[in-house]
Amino acid sequence: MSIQVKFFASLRETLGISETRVNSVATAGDVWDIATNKTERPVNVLVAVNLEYAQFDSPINDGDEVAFFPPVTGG
Amino acid sequence: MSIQVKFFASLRETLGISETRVNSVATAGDVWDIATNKTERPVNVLVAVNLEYAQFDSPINDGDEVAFFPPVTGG
Amino acid sequence: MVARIAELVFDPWQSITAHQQQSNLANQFGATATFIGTMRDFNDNEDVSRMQLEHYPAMTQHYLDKLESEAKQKWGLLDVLIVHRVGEINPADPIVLIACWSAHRRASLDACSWLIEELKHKAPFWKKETRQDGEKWVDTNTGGL
Amino acid sequence: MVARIAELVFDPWQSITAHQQQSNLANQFGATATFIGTMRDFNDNEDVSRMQLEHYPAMTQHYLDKLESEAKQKWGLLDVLIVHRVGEINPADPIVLIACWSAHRRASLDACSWLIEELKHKAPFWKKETRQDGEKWVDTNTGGL
Repeated sequence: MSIQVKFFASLRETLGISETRVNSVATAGDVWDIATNKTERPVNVLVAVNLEYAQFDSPINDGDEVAFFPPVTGG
Repeated sequence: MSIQVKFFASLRETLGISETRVNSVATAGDVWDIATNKTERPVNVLVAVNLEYAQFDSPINDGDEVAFFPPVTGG
Repeated sequence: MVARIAELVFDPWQSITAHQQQSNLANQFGATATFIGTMRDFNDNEDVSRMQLEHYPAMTQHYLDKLESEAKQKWGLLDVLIVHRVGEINPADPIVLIACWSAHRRASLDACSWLIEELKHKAPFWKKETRQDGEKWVDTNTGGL
Repeated sequence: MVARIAELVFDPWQSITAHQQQSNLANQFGATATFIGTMRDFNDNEDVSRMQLEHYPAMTQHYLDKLESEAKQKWGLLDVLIVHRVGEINPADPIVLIACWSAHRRASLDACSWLIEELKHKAPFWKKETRQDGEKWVDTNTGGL
């Protein structure tokens, strides 16, 4: 098992990554660091773990889906 | 000229009057007294003069239209 | 801006569609809020089989027009539509339709909410329900429910 | 209770009509409140000729379902419908539809207002506008406007 990572919207375009996988890590912040090769995190980036909003220090388990995206602008 | 008087809904039914006319009077309360032959006024009766809510002591002029009705229940 | 008394049953969604097509406001409005009041077949735990809706025609039209103008000005609405039934009404029939169009969402939502409260408290309509034990005038509108 | 992502343009009034016909709630609901968000051809005083709406499909569906359940429980709604567009959107196209059915008016009105705010702040959708000077991601939703 590994961790599924997704990026959306302007973040997906800026980083040039839509989806990737990383191996076991401790937190959502670690996922960001590995998946983006330690790109500095824009201040307004949001993170979701398994489809729920989470924090960058939220613990991550194998098999989790972690997504990073800018503030939402739907509706 | 005289004053046009209208009654609506339960008040129209109770009094048995839909429309009538009265001659010159001073106030909306006077219109009630003459048009209803001094029937006691139910506490919740509303009055409108020329299509606007008014008071029982509102002055009445010749040619006015005065209406009496119970609390409204539309919508 | 239209305020209309309907003597016969109307379809609220068709009325809105038709009004919107005539209004020439496409591309301008970003928000539409609507409220539809519909007749239920019970009230105060009693079955209601039918309803008569009486009104004071000249004052009704005057008040609906006035409420529309006030709402339009207060919230900067682009358009407003009000339709209100009178006459004999059956369960599931729409009684009142309010629709507000605005540039942004809060204006249409707040105006729509304000309009239905004002209409319920000021427009001269009266409901008489037909229940099992006979006909009964509705005493008063529920406060803000 | 339905929350649906629409890949293609939809008619909000037809969607509501169709949903209401299937729902078997006639005679029970006394109130329907709806909100429709529509694309305008300008934003921040700039002409906008087109919009791309991206989303995070699994999370979007999860959030819309969750918001519907919360609203239904909190206000005792009889039914809720949410439709949200994704993909390429043109001026005058509907973006979002929220409809709430309840016994009495305040429940549907308050739930509808709450749902559009929650959706705007939580559901993972992102707008990219095509303007004269190119494409631009919308930074942030207007706070409660």
